[in-house]
Amino acid sequence: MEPLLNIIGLTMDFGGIRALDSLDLRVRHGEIVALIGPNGAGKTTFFNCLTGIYKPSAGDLLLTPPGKGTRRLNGLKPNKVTQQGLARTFQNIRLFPNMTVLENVMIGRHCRTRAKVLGAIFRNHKTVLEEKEIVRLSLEILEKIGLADMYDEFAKNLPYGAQRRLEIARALATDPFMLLLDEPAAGMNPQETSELDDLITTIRDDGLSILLIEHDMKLVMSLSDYIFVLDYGKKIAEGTPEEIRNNPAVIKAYLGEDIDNA
Amino acid sequence: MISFKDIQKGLLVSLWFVFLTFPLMVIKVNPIERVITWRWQNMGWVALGSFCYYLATKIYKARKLARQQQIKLGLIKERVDWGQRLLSERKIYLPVLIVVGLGFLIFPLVLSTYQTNIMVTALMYVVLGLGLNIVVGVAGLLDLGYVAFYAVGAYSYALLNMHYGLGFWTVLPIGGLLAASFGILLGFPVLRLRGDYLAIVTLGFGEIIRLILENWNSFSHGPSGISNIPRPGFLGLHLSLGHSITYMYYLMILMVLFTIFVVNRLQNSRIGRAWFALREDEIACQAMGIDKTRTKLTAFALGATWAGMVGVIFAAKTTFVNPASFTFLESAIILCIVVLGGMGSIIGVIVAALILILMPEYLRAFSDYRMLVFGAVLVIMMVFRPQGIIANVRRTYKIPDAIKPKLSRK
Amino acid sequence: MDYFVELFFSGLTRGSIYALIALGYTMVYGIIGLINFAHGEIYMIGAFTALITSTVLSIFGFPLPAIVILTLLASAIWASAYGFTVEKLAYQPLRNAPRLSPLISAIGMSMFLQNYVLLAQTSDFLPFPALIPDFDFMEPYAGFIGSSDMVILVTTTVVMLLLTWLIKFTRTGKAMRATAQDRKMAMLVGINVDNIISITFVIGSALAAIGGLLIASHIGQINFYIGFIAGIKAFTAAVLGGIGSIPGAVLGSFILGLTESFATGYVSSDYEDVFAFSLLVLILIFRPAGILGKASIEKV
Amino acid sequence: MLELKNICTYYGNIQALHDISLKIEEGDIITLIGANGAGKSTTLMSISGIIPPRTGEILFKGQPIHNLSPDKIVALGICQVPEGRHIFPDLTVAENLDMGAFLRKDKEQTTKDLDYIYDLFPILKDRRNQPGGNLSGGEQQMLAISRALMAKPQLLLLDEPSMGLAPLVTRQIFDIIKKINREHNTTIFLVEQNANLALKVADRGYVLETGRITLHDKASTLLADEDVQKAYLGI
Amino acid sequence: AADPIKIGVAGAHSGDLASYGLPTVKAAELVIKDINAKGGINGAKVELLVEDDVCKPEVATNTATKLVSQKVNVVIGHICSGATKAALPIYRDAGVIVMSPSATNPDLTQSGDYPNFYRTIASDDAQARTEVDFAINNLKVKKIAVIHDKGDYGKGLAEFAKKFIEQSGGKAEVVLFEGVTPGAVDYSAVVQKIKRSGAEAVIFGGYHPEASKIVTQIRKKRMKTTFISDDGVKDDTFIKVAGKNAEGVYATGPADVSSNPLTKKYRDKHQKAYKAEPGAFFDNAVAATLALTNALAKAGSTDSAAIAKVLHTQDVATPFGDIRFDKKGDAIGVGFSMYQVKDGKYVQVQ
Ligand SMILES: Nc1ncnc2c1ncn2[C@@H]1O[C@H](COP(=O)(O)OP(=O)(O)OP(=O)(O)O)[C@@H](O)[C@H]1O
Ligand SMILES: Nc1ncnc2c1ncn2[C@@H]1O[C@H](COP(=O)(O)OP(=O)(O)OP(=O)(O)O)[C@@H](O)[C@H]1O
Ligand SMILES: [Mg+2]
Ligand SMILES: [Mg+2]
Repeated sequence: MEPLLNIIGLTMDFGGIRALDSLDLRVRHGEIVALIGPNGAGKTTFFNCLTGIYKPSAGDLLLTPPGKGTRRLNGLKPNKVTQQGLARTFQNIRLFPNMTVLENVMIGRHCRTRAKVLGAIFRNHKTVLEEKEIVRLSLEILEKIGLADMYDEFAKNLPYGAQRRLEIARALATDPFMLLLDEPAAGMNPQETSELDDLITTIRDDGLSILLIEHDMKLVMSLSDYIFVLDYGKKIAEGTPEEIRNNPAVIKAYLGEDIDNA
Repeated sequence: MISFKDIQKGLLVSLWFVFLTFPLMVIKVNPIERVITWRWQNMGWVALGSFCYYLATKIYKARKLARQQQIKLGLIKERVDWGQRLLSERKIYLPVLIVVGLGFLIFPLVLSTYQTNIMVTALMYVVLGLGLNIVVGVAGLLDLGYVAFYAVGAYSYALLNMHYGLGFWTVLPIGGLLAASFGILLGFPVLRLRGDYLAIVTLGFGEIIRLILENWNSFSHGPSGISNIPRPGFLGLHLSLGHSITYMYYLMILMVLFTIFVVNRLQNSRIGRAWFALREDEIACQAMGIDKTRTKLTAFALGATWAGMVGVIFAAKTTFVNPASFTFLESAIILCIVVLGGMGSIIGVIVAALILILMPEYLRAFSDYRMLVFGAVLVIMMVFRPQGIIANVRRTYKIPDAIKPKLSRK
Repeated sequence: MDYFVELFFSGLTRGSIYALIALGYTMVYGIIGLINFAHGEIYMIGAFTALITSTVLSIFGFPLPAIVILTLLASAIWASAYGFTVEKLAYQPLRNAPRLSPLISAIGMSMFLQNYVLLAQTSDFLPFPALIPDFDFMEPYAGFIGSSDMVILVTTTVVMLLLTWLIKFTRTGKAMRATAQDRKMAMLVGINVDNIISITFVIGSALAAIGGLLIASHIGQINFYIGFIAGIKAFTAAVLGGIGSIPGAVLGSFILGLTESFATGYVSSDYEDVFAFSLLVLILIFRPAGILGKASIEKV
Repeated sequence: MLELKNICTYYGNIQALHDISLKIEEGDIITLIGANGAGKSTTLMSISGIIPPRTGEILFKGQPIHNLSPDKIVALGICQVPEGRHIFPDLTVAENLDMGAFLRKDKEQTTKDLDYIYDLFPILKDRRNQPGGNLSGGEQQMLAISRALMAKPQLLLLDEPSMGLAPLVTRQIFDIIKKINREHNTTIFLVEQNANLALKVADRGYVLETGRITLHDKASTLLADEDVQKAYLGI
Repeated sequence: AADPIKIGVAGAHSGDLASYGLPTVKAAELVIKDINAKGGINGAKVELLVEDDVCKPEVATNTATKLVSQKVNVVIGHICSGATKAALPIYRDAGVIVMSPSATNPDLTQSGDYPNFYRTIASDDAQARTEVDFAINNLKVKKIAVIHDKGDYGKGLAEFAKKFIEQSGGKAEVVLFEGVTPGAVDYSAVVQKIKRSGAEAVIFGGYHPEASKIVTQIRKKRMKTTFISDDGVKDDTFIKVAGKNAEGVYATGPADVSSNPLTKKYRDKHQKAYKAEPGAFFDNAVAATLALTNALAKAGSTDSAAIAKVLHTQDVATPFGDIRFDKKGDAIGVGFSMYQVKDGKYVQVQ
């Protein structure tokens, strides 16, 4: 079977800096794949290329949605990529700070609904139904994420951890089959991180594939099915968590000797 | 409340202002006759004025601080913002609404034609403000050339009427559509510009439209404008001035209601949400699958539509148009209405439009000083109420009853 | 060919005039992200102060060089004082306000200052004495470029170089840039942000005053309204060059001046502003951050 | 060295800190732990004068500093590495470091310190002519810490220095914290989510819960405390 | 006593065009003060209702409505042609007579749309005619550049000038027709263009600020081109501002009235009251006030038909001599003559 996401020879240059260097990477359906590597290795850049925020200098981004044919993501605008079924979160949280939690999630539904200006003005039956459905679904997602009781709070007033989870909720609302998470555990304490672990597992069990960037090794090792390691834009290793944990190159560049303290 | 130190500081402040205003306020030269007029008395006025202003702000701040202390100590309850209260408590807003509504309804019957006339102008600005509010307040696109679309509307009525004899009611929608197409025309190339770059380009566009109207004589009659534009007809009757103004008044009331209805519905729709989100964070928006260009264009075109329609009404009301009515200052005033009202808040925009447009009219008594006061009021309002008269009200959503109990706070 | 050269020089003069005002715009925008609509008024106030000072001094019988120097000083001092006060009154209280509030405050300030000068002085045009004499050595070129054009051109260049140096290499300049980019962090490294912003306004206003003096002397007349029109053009120029960038403001001004000049010369001055603004739109379409503005890809 | 006496801090009308009192002795490493939104960052911002407390006192070496402006506080030798790095995006890495030394007058020593920093983080040296905004998250964190070190502070306030850092670098940063504490006798006030690590390097720790100090003790004692373990260490 | 007679004074009294509107207010005040001092008109005191229209059409309609709803009897104003055009239908519907000291747009009287409109200034076409005739017949220039300020007044005038030159049967040609942007910082490009066009004379339609800038630039470029302009430039401010560059400039203006006793009287009064020279259209405004008050007095009522009849049929003494109004509303006898700046003063030519 075709992998869900197949990246071939992805290269990204910023002026003189090569942030990604012919990267090959695959994600299969239903997998949690982690992308790790030292700071500045190019992980976030990879997400940005994939979601159309940056234009890659070279390489192919191939997506094969379940039950559909393969398509190239190169050159698609970010909103089109999301429509294809890829949703992401941001390393530096980018919520809509002055909108409520519920509204933030409702925005996620935008690309799956179709009410237009005239519908908005005349509020015909279809629009009303659609709007109701948006609210219902958004609340459902919030409940799953555990933010339902805060639905009426402004996003900017949420604690950090809750904001991170809200980003995930918002991404889920776009009905993706694949979720890209950029350091979801950053700024969370160990307690919250373990809750996040459960959350991501649930999402996977709902049938989504997940690509995860994270520096919290405990989380990565417990969650991932497969790990890619980047350094200076190049892939230096890939494998199962066990393989990676013992890979000397990875230990040297990234993990360091005694990993348990991290 | 005012300490000796405050007085001391106040004196220093007034000394500074005396220095500051010295050349302009005290000296008046006639460079040709080579005479100098010294107006020493102005120095005293400046000193007194600045001293009082300083003390006033000091007292204001001190009282605010004292309030906060008292709130903290639990002596008094926190006062809810009156704007919010007005809107959120049915007990308050319903009667207010009825009284205001009735007031507007009988306005032309009890007050003079002149009062009605300036109220018509004010109502026109209400609609303009609400239209620009879609663009600036809701979608966050700073448009400094809004007046261009207003001009498009006004000239479409003037020209279509002159050349083809089309009537007011025919041109009203045409003007709106024409303005919308101009909005799209301009929007396509420039909407990817960020923030203030967009502002200057729209400003430029506004100027371009005005300059074309000014220079292209064979098309627009140039600076001398087009006169004798008919007022809107009423079942083909000929109306006297008073009646026709009253008629315009009710027409504007309907227009305002219609605008409020539409803008309100738009804001509370899928599109409206997308606009708000776009204002907050464009990149996140795109990542959520929102087509940035298209959404912005919609806002731009819709905003322009209202300007176009009010333009038609404007032409009908003044019965004369020339390019001088469509200067940058006009755009600036409409923008002031939006920001002063509170970005994205409908009631706020209405209140601000009424204040800003009626104020200069009622300040006619101080004719020399009115623009001075107008400018000062803008600054002071912003300094003391930067979020606008009525800060944006949050939208509420109907929560299905089935889920409600689960949402109650743990 | 002669005609081309003549138009070129007239464009340069126009450009340098815009530049002197645009520099202040760009500095203020650069540091607090505000389109300071009142900047044009500061320029106008500079010109008025210059007119008053020079008239008073000449009535008291000072010699021309003394008049020029004292007038320059006085107008720079008072314009700076106005810039400083305007910032303290109308912008500083709005540091944490929504983005557009200071803009409205600036528009209000602009109206206020215009009418203040109108009331305190007069609405008429006043003749402005020629403080820049016609130099003899310029006489052969008078058909192309006058003495005052030359002085303006040179001043603009010198001022631009000085400013660039100030911003790039001095401590204050670095503090300005830091403040511009992250105000909170600037405080945390020990910069007195309020002072830095005030300094920026003071410098920008002093430049506007120099501009006011030179331009008024070049044109020979002023009234309370000159700031508004020149201000809008200067702002356009600043954006054209990439707002926030010092060389950008100057380059933008020159381009704008030259465009207007050539548009007038070869097409028609009826549409010179149309050309100017169309050029702006065109350039921004291809370079969304202006000519020298950094079109940085936002790092997400 | 630093003493907070009953400070209350507000955001508008919302009270974020309730009567916080704490004490830091010279040469100590003190850590403040607490859940998200407990008010840790707010405490640091209050000390630095960015969000001054509405009531209460802050004393630095016995002198009240709660009425001083942020730049004066920095001038006294209190530096902060704020949460979220706050790199000057358009200044180059070198200029960012230079800004750290903004108030310093000793040119020569500053140059030496710069070399020292480049030794600590070679990647910064590689990137020294690049705009800070283009660095990756982790690189920016290194730059932020280095910038504060360039100021040669007597008291260093660190807000979640390990956030977003690779494991290797996290450990390196903690080593550096210990090192400057030892070598330069810099007092350190550390806010961390990674309470485990923080309590290991710290001498004493405070626990903050919804704007109130609920516990404070020797770090080792807290590390062994069952409640703390449950709530913050994920054990 | 009888009900006071209300005279509206409307025009730009604030904003950037205030300097064109304020002299009218002062003129009206000075004249009315005299009249009231003598007991008013037929025993009724005269009351002035001064209203600002900032020269904007839309504001002018408000101003007009306000005056009308205050039951104004006659109106002096408005100042700008655009504002006047917007306001006139309102006065017309209310049957109020309006007399402008400064609105020169020919349409106002010639279109026949505004039977209630009068003015004490000649219309643009008359003025353009004077300028063109003078240039062709007296100066014998062949190549003329016509420049305007894109404004209502200036451009209208320039267009007439162009038309008249073209109709001159080849005696002269228009080598350049162009508008300059008022308020622009520098006009050297246009001046270069004039130079290149080889024009021997420039006919400029507009006001003195632009005129003085252009003249100054022309002289700075050491060009000898003759400069001919209009009433907007025939203003002492022009000479003061342009200084020595103004020497030799031609400008049309109402026939020299400075020797007229009425002119003298009111100019002196102004000088005494305000310690300054009266500004633009002061004499015209004095004339308008005198004409209206005279008509009110002679008509013996405030009925507009009666007033109109007096205006059309009886002469009234004004700074311009004895005048009356033709059927269209233009003042008979208020024509234009040509002036030239000599030794810092406008001197009538011919
Ligand atoms: N817009 C940009 N312009 C220039 N360089 C960039 C840009 N974005 C990223 N880079 C560079 O590309 C490299 C990779 O950055 P990226 O953000 O992808 O790192 P990362 O792997 O996500 O690191 P971290 O774990 O610290 O977040 C960095 O060296 C950074 O400086
Ligand atoms: N600018 C602000 N305006 C209003 N409330 C704020 C603001 N910043 C923080 N708060 C609130 O103050 C409280 C304390 O926030 P603070 O950032 O100090 O928490 P923290 O302990 O640093 O949390 P984290 O671990 O997420 O960094 C929180 O409830 C937060 O919502
Ligand atoms: Mg990253
Ligand atoms: Mg924090």
